[in-house]
Amino acid sequence: MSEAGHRFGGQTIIRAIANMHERSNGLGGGFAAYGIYPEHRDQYALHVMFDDLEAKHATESILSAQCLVYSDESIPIQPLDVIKSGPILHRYFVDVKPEVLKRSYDLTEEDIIVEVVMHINAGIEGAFVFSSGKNMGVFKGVGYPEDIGRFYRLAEYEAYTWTAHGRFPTNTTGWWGGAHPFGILDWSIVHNGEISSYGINRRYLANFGYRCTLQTDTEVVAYLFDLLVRKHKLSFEAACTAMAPPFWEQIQRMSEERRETTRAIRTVYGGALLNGPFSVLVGHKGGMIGFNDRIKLRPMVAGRKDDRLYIASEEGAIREVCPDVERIWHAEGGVPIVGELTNGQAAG
Amino acid sequence: MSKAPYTIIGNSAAAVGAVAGIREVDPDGPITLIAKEPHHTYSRPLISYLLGGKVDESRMPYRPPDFYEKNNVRAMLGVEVTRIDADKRCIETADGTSIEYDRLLIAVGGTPIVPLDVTGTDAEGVFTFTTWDDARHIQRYIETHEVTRTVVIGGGLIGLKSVEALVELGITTTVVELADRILSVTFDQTASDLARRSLEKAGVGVRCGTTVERIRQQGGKVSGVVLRDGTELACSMVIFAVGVVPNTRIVNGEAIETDRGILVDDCQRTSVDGIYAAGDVAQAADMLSGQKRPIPIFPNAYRQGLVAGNHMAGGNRRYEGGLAMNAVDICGLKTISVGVTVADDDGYEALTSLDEDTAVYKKIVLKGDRIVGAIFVGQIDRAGIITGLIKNAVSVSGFKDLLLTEHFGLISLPSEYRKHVVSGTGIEI
Amino acid sequence: MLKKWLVQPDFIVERDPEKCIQCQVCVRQCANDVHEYDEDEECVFSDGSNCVGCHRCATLCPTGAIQIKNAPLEFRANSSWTPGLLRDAYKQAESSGVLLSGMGNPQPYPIYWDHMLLNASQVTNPSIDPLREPMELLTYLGRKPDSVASDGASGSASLATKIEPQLELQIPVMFSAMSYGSISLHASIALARAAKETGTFGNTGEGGLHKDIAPYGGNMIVQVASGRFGVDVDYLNAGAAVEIKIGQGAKPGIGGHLPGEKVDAAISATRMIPAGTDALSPAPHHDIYSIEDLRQLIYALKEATRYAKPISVKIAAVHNVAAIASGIVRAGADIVAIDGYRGGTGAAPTMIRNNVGIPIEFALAAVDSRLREEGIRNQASIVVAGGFRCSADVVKAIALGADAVYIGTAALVAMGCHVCQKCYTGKCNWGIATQDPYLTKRLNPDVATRRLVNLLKGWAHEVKEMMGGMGINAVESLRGNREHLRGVGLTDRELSVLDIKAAGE
Amino acid sequence: MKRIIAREEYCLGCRLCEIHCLVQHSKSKKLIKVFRSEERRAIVPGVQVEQSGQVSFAIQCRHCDEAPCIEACMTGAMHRDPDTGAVICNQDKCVGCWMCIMVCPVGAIRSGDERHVASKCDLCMGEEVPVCVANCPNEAIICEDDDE
Repeated sequence: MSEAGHRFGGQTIIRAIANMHERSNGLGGGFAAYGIYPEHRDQYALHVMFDDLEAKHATESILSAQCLVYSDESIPIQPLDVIKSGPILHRYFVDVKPEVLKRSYDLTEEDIIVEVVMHINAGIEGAFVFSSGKNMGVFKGVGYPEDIGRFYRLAEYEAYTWTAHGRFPTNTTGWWGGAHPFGILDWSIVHNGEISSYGINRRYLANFGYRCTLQTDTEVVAYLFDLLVRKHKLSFEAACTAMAPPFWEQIQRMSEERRETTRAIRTVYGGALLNGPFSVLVGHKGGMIGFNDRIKLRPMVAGRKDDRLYIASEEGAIREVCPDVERIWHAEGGVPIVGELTNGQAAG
Repeated sequence: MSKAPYTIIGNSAAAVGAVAGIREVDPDGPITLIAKEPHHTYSRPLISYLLGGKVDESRMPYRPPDFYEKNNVRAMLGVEVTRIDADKRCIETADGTSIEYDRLLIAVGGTPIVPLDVTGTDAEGVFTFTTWDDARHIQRYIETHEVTRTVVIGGGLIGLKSVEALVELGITTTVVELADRILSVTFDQTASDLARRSLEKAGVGVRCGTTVERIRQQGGKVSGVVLRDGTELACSMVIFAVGVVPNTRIVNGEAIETDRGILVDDCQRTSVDGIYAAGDVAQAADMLSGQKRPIPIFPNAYRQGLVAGNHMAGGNRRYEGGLAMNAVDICGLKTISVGVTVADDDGYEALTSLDEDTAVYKKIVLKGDRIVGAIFVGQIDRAGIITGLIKNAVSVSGFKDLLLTEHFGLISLPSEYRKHVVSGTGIEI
Repeated sequence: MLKKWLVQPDFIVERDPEKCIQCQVCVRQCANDVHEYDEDEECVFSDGSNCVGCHRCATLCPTGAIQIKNAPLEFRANSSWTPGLLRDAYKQAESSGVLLSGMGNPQPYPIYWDHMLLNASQVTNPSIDPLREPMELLTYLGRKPDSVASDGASGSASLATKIEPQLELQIPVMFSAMSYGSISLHASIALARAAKETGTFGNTGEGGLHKDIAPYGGNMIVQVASGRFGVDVDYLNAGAAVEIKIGQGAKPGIGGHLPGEKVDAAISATRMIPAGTDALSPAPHHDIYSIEDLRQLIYALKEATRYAKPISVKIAAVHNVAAIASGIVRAGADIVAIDGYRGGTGAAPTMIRNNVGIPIEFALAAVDSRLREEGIRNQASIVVAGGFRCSADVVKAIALGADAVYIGTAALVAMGCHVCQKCYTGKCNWGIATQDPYLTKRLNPDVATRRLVNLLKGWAHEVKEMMGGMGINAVESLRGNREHLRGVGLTDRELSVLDIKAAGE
Repeated sequence: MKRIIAREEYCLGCRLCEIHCLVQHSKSKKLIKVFRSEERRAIVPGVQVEQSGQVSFAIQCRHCDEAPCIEACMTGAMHRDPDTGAVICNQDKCVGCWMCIMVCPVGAIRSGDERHVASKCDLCMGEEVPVCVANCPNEAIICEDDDE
């Protein structure tokens, strides 16, 4: 990403992810891009995949009930023979109807969007909202990521943050919706590894009304970020502490104030602890965060040059697109690498 | 002319105790030990077992062969001390040498009594029985003269142990006791009857209430004895075992105070500075009565020696007083007697239990709520618990009626005393 | 009418003459006079009719000469009139009394722990070796807020959010309530000491806090039951937490009864009742006739302890347990303890013990799910009791949703109990469930403590191994993680109540 | 030196200590064999359990620092082992005069019926811990080493 907020084309990230071709098996690839819809920056861009028109109609009736749909179009693609026939891909730029907002007392606009997304994904057979943030978009499908990138013609988009992922599915079979990134509102999650605490994380989220429909760890991570940061207002660091806390004996050795707060977070958010090996790249409108499981069972490398922050599984991917990178370092277990827009928004 | 800080005359229990006592305080100050007998320190009570053939000479030593050198003791054995010069602080030996001392212990024991009113004691075959040499002489005499009958004069401890030895050798023996019963000093009537029965079962003749008037001789050798009542007993050997008296001869004419023995205080000090006495020669306090009287028994001798030696070297042990007690096995009959065994005056109370058939007899003598004496015949295990109660003057009011029961033990005692013992701290004796 | 006692012995005692050395150790150890030494014959004889099968004699016999066997005398086969039922009927025909038993429900109801299997990692995520990597069992019991307020800036949560008092457990296993009185003082002391040594908690039951156990108060949960025995403000503050006992798995709906002969000076002092009087705990708390009364008691206790100690409420697992538990949490309890129908007791009416209550597995699954549905799972910890036999049971319970488990019988067994079920006779040959000084001294607290500590340490190791196998290194990731459980031999209904998948799914 | 401490509050009165002591001091050291053989009568256990009502404890030689039995022994059979400090009776030297029994305040020395010698606890020389301690099922007999 460019912390200065300079937008740049998708070619770079496609080259970087292509470099790690061997890490995926062609059953899923995807991208998230921030700052790509400046002309719609105040509307929620819903990227939806349909199995058939019936699902499309059902979805649109729900949308029109809850939202003002400013515009919609099918997502532009470049057919490739390596990409087998996929779902109908459509995008809507929407906003919550004021009366709906009024009707539902304590809920915020975002809560309602989440509800709508949950409703469609859980309720409508053959419809799946895979991107729902403002001025950002998730593009994914079944195939190798570099092919998916060309398929969605990402070279034509400009974003200040790009994330990408090549999948090697283990939990669920490869299908379009299952590819990463997983998106909810402006959160996009790219994740490697397998979370052995999935069962409790899912049930924990259920306490707060999140229904995990995908059986994927990625979905869980996305909702946890939404819960901890958006709803509970935790800082990214605190959220990461909750998800990948230090060991009790480390906590014991901390200064009293830190010890108490860390103990509090760990005690309260036990259900949010992500156990097992993972590396996660979280994109959001303000930047991106990369972090590892607390005992660092998965690789994660970061690099910086000028205003650019790179985070990848392999150093090679970074050098591919930034041969003269200034600083390269490995993420510590459980310690987030945070990239933030210096002035909070995209430049220009 | 040599000089030793510590000089000991004698070589038995008291002397060995003294060496131990000195070494408690002074690890290496040279000790000179002078003894009339030529032997390495040996156990006098063992002579009856030696005579009876139960032990051989190799088992006589009371301490290992390296005892003297290990303790840095210069042992002058077979040397008789003739005189003590308290003013010069030196002693003279028979061969005229004189040895200076700094601290002197007299532990020369006792001498056997041979009654003067008995005629014919000069005959060959008349013996006393207190030393290794006595045992050897008797042995030799028995071998050379094919002795088949003997008379032992004195039914006390030494007497009966010699009788036992003679019985072992298959010699017909009669014991003659002046008192109305054997072991009259330590036993009551019942106990000594049981002892008598045991002797008689072993074929020993027992004559009480009488004594030998005359020893008959043939060719200068013993041929029999004539008792006071006129009876004649044929025998070819006579052993006098009527007891020992403290061997005070060595201090005769010296300033050292004597009564029946050499008088000592609770540090075993005599009346003369630097001179101590211990063992059968000494006359120390009796634990029960507080009176000073000789109690010529082995444990007291060792204890007195220990105290004396310790004090000679600057230690501060005290002699808590002697307690008359004896353990003797009479032809297989185990017996133990402690302290006052006959409740003669009414200040005392006696608890007894007797089983004629098994020859088991127990007696506890009480004064007030304290035990002052006991007799055990036949069953002696755990008798020491009673001894402990006597020594520690423990009130038995709480468990008096348990004293004679079969399962009497520490468990019958007051828990604090018991805990004291059981908890492993040991108890002061 | 036949006068003879119709009940035939349960056991026969076989003595191997080749091995018996007539040492009479057995004679000295049996409080039921099964063994007797005959002076004339110079031989030990045994009469099995009094034998309770506690194995004390067989265990101490230096030559292993003694075997205790089920009496081979068989009734004509009858699936309806089983030998047990016949014996009970004979007994009752003799005595006209209520049949009593000790320990937990022995009936052959299914044990669902044995129908659940655990997961392990292969390839896609690595298992963790607890001997090389940290493996965390530390557990906090008590009410927790839903979120912690963050000051954002420093990235650390500010403590605007006050976390309520918690119990800190080094291992998520505690000793369940066993009162001094139902068990001996030595046994009580051993439990308290072991709790302290292993960083967990014991529970006074309704026995009060004996002065010798007070020093371990920091590791004791003090119980307030319907009899209120031994309860005063010092007692409440002497413990680390207070537990209101509503019910007990072995005898739901039934009170307690410690016979007067067991109420000696020490017990009377500890329970604050006159010596020699029966200690009767009423079936209900007579100040709790509904949930709002419970709330009052909870807050009364919180007031009495200055809000410094978590309050637990213990109930028996009964049909409507989920709703009841939810009510208890909303009434302010910080911990809900649920005791399944296999939970033990010193004495219970046999019919109650064998026929009332529900399995803890279902109760736990239902309560955990219910609290989550209501979004109040954070507000209280769940402690489950009743028939936990091994570390695998513990792991399964935690995966099903428990924060910690209580063990009672397992602890007694560690101290030597042979589950002969005769606790109510007061003649426990192992010196556990008795007040007879001749028997109580058989349990040396030093030995018993060591054995308890060993058991807990052993279980802790095994729990860590199992967690490591699942690729989990903190117990909070196991807690409620039903993904790691699979059912075998269960009906769809049972699976759905337990909310676990079937093996292979 | 080693000291054996009895804790009467935990003694079961099972007397296993006596049994194992006896076996330990037998030739074969085989429990059943010993109890079947005549040898049994010849051995006097160095530990004995005292019991009265509900109180019981095992007691054996205290190995007193100031051992009256050693002072009273006329043969030197009763001696202190220079290495261990234990009070040991050399039964080859003992002639059975019973002086030691007479003075032992604990009653820990006993006279054998078969062999005419004094018997007492020898702290099971050579064993890690005395067998009475090792075999007490309730740790009512414990062994403390008091050399600091």
